[in-house]
Amino acid sequence: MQSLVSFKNVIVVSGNFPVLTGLDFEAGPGEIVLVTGRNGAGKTSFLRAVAGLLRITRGSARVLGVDIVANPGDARHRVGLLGHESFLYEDLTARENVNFVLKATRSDPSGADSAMASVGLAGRLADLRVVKMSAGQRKKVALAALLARNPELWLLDEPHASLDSWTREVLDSTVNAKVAAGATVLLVSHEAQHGSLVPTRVVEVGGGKIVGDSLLSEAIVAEETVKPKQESGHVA
Amino acid sequence: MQSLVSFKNVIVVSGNFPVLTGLDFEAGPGEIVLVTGRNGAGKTSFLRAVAGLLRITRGSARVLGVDIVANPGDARHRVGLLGHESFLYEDLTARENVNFVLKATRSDPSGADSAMASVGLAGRLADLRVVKMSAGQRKKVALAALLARNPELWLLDEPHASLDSWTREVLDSTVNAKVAAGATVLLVSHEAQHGSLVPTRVVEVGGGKIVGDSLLSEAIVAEETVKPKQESGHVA
Amino acid sequence: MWRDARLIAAKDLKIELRTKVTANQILPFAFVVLIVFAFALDTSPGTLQKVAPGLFWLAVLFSSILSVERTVAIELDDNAGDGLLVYGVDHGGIFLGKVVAVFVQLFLLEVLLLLGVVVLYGSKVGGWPLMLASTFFATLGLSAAGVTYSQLASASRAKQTLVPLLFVPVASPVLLAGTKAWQDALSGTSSIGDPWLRLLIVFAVVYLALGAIFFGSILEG
Amino acid sequence: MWRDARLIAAKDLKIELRTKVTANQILPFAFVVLIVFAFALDTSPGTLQKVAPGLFWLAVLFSSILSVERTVAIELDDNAGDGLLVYGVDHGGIFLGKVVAVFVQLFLLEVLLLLGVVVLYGSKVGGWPLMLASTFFATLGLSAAGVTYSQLASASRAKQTLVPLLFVPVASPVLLAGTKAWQDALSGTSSIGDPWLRLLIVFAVVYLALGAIFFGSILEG
Amino acid sequence: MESNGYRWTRKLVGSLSLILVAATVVLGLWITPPDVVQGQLVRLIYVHPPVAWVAYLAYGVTSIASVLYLWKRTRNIKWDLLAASSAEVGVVFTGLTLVTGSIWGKPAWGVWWTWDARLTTTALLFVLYLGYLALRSVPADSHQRAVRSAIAGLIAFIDVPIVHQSVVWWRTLHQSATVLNPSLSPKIHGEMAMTLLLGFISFTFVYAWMLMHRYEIASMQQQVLDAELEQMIQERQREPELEFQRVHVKDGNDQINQPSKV
Ligand code: HEM
Ligand SMILES: Nc1ncnc2c1ncn2[C@@H]1O[C@H](COP(=O)(O)OP(=O)(O)OP(=O)(O)O)[C@@H](O)[C@H]1O
Ligand SMILES: Nc1ncnc2c1ncn2[C@@H]1O[C@H](COP(=O)(O)OP(=O)(O)OP(=O)(O)O)[C@@H](O)[C@H]1O
Ligand SMILES: [Mg+2]
Ligand SMILES: [Mg+2]
Repeated sequence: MQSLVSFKNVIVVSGNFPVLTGLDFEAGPGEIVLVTGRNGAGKTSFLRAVAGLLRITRGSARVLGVDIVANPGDARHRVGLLGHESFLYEDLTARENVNFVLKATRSDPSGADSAMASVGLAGRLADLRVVKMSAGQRKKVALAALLARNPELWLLDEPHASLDSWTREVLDSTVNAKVAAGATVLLVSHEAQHGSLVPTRVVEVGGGKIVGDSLLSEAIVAEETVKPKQESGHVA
Repeated sequence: MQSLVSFKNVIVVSGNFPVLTGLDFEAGPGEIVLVTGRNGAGKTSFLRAVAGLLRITRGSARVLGVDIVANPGDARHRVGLLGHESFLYEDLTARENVNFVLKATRSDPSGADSAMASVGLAGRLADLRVVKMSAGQRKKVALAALLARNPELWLLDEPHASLDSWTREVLDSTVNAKVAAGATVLLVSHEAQHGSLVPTRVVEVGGGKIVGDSLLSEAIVAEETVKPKQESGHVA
Repeated sequence: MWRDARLIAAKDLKIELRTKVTANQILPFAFVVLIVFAFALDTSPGTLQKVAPGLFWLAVLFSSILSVERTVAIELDDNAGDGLLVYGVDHGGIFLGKVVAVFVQLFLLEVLLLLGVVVLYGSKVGGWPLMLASTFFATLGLSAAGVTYSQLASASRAKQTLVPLLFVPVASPVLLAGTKAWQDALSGTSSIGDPWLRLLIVFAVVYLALGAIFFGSILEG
Repeated sequence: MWRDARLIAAKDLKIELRTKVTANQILPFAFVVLIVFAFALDTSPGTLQKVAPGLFWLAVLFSSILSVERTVAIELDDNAGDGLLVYGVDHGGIFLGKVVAVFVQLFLLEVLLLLGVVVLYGSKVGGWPLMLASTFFATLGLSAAGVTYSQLASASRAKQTLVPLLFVPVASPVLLAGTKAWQDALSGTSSIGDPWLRLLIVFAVVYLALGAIFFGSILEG
Repeated sequence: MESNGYRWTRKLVGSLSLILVAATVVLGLWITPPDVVQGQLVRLIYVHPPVAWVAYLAYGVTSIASVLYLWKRTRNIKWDLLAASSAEVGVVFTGLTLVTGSIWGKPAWGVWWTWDARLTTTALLFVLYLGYLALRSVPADSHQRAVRSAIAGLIAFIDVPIVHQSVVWWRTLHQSATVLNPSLSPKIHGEMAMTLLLGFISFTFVYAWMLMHRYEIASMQQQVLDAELEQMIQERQREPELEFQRVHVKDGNDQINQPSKV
């Protein structure tokens, strides 16, 4: 199987702290990899490293066939990242933001409208400046830009957070369709369920490296067993 | 029943846009009210209005017995808000932030350590500056401050987002304990399940007012029926 | 109120100790301003010495802009200012605390800057009582007016540019009076009863009072 | 690269048109600086006229600080700058686009400021070709250096204070050369071959080149 | 809409100010004699002090209106509009003061401008209220804008007494109080004094007319905004139905799309 993401013993030091500490990871086309792990485990750092936004200190890393240790910039435009930040210009409208992204990535500009409409950004909202939007609406703008760009590798860092159930459905089904067409998805999520977005594999990050890698069915069992006891008596 | 939150025909205009458009709402002690609604419906605005952070343009509003239209500041210190922003000083450590909040609210300073420990902020993390923390860790700091403050009214705006499953459990069980002791909770969430935090009531916000109010069992049924079909063909 | 003021001042100063913005950045900036002025106005050797007090206060004015912007920026990150409201911190306390924090930083900066003026421009220093008193009240006035105005501008999405616009005209009397008071001090002609010093005291008192009265409305508005 | 530069410049200018930061705030600030200088340096009637070119360029320098801070701030909100990297926008294009946007805004500002100098300080204007040429290249140099340095400072948590510190010393040659070139233009003694103009051209070219070369590394670093 | 009475008053004030200004011009240019020292230039005295005085008046009105807005019991958005309108007119008159002063200064002192205390403080006054208008021009909540600009306007007013007293406090080049002096006894006499008085009155009328005009526009804009707000409230209240219809139509399936309980 051709490998789209291939990290070997990757160490990433960011602000003098080792956020990734020897991470090994492989993913091929058509996979939906659920990335789980405790807060601060290094999931976001992992995704940012794949996107080429964190410099790799040691180890070897290839993304979409590009050696991103040597050329961190060469794969970026084929990768889509939807993260804690959404890379929007607050003083531009939803439509202007999406159009800007499409122009910047040299994508087909005609997809903007349908992408925006599909996430419910029509009418008033399409021409509202981002600064005035609610948390979920901002996320929708970022999502619309991502859908219209149509990258090969999707890095979704808690994509469902602050989206309403209707938009979650849209996101899930669209991503499913993309995956069917050959795209690969790395999905970070803390939620127990992910709607119709069914992961093919689950990896668990801990202390900056992969500590568990399993097919979905196994993972569920494993998760059940590590769930801690409640600690309610502690703070009351 | 004594009413802790009582909004009557409340209109809130923020930035010349009517974010709330005649909202009626009542909640008594010991309730866990789940607030649902589409993105941009006005949930966050509702919570911020209850917290006294948005000026009420028209209508009458009482929170914890205080008329917040006339005196928006008088109930604030008894209300806890965990929202999209977490009100932290990025250059202070977790411990310093929590201590600051306790001093500012004139709360018992001894609760800081146990609150931080209960959400897993011990050791290295307790003395790490917030700016270096991951999304979930920041939220934990805000959560610890809230737990230590122990307000009477809890306004939780998507509290679970970016928390790992272990911390979710801690949050849920602690809030349950507080509710048992008489606290009231307004919980905004888009997730289908909320762990062990079981709402006693569900209200739906739409277009800046309450459009649905029901006990949990009814609500589930209603929610099932409005779930839209997938729109996968749309963007591909 | 005093308790809250202490809390806020302590927090702001702790953040300064940690980030060292004033020490590592505003102070060097003030020096750079001194040098640049020397550049732009270097006509004849005597000129610089003559206008040294004016240039000192100009440098202080520009530094104080940065300083008050910084104090407001601290509260805007992650909306911490909203937090202060939710916690029920006294409005006057927030104002006073911020003024104290800015004052302490500016005063230390001025002491070092004075050394710079002496070294760079070869000015002589004298008339200590008047000099000290005028510096004290000028700084207090600048801090009070600066905190008030930067809070006024803080709601705007472009606060960085609005603060200088609003604050500089208001602060210019301090610039003028500070300069004149220093000139008097240096020429040794005047004592503590200097009229410019009186103007500085009036300015400081007026802006402390205005800030204490209005700061709450600005925060809530 | 040119395509990306156009895209970035168009975006930044659109944001300016919408928020009007330069028009409503930086420009008035520049005027305020002019007035304040007059305050601090008002010794005898002739002085101001003599130092008018210097003060003009000082006011431009301070305005350009605000202007380049603003252009970087646009990319820092919501980490939009990271977005540019992810989209694979050409680094040189980002640099050029930002320089063009800053240049356009500064140049318009200078035209209006010149009017202010004429009215407030009673300066006479003349030597148009030299004046225009020197202004053009000085502004270009300031924009190029400013964009580079503010990007350098942008990683810091206290960028607002770091930019002036880094940028002002670098820009002081422009201040000096701009002042001298204007003085030459006003005194009518010099033509387009003015040595100060040559310095300005060199400065602009050097900083454009340096920016084009290093901007990528700064973004990636 | 403002009442008819208001509009008639405005028109009356407008016509009166026209007549008064015309009378001032006639008196100032032809009837009064030229000055012994200043010659024809003295005629500027019928314009320059009155416009300065009207600027004070305008800022005074701004301040009073600002206080009325800040005081909770009298709070009304109309005070904010009045304050803003008056400040705008005030800025115009301050500008006129600067311009007429400069025109006068060129022949009288040999320079357009000098950094005399009166002139400097006047320039500051101009900038302070420009700042006030800049603060108003940033998009914000109308209440928030009203509060903040009211505070800025009040603080800026401190400069007005300073401008007035500047000739007393500092040794200045500028004329010291001739008309509005502490003893309130004008130092000029006869028809000149009469003309000057007329100048004051006529420019005050001009101010009143401009203010009424500006305020009417502002209040019309406010009414439009209010109406828009009402409409926006209603539109927003309908949002859930529209949302439902959108889903409903797209799915083309009546069975599973019941609105949640309303
Ligand atoms: C740009 C230059 C000038 C400015 C900004 C200016 C400003 C003012 C102001 C603000 C006032 C109102 C003072 C008050 O009553 O509080 C005033 C009054 C007056 N100005 Fe000027 N002025 C300028 C130039 C001149 C010149 C050149 C002359 C004549 C040589 C002049 C003669 C007067 C006189 C006679 C009054 C009336 C004084 C009184 O009755 O109090 N001004 N000016
Ligand atoms: N100045 C403004 N102009 C236009 N619309 C505005 C303005 N300010 C807020 N809005 C709108 O008001 C609504 C704010 O809603 P709010 O943030 O309360 O939504 P929410 O229910 O919390 O949404 P989410 O689930 O996305 O967090 C949004 O629809 C937003 O577009
Ligand atoms: N400069 C630094 N100094 C110390 N620790 C740091 C520094 N920078 C990052 N870290 C740590 O590195 C980790 C970063 O993890 P990352 O943001 O990738 O976590 P995550 O798995 O995405 O967590 P979350 O689920 O909370 O989003 C955190 O534990 C954080 O505390
Ligand atoms: Mg993360
Ligand atoms: Mg929300």
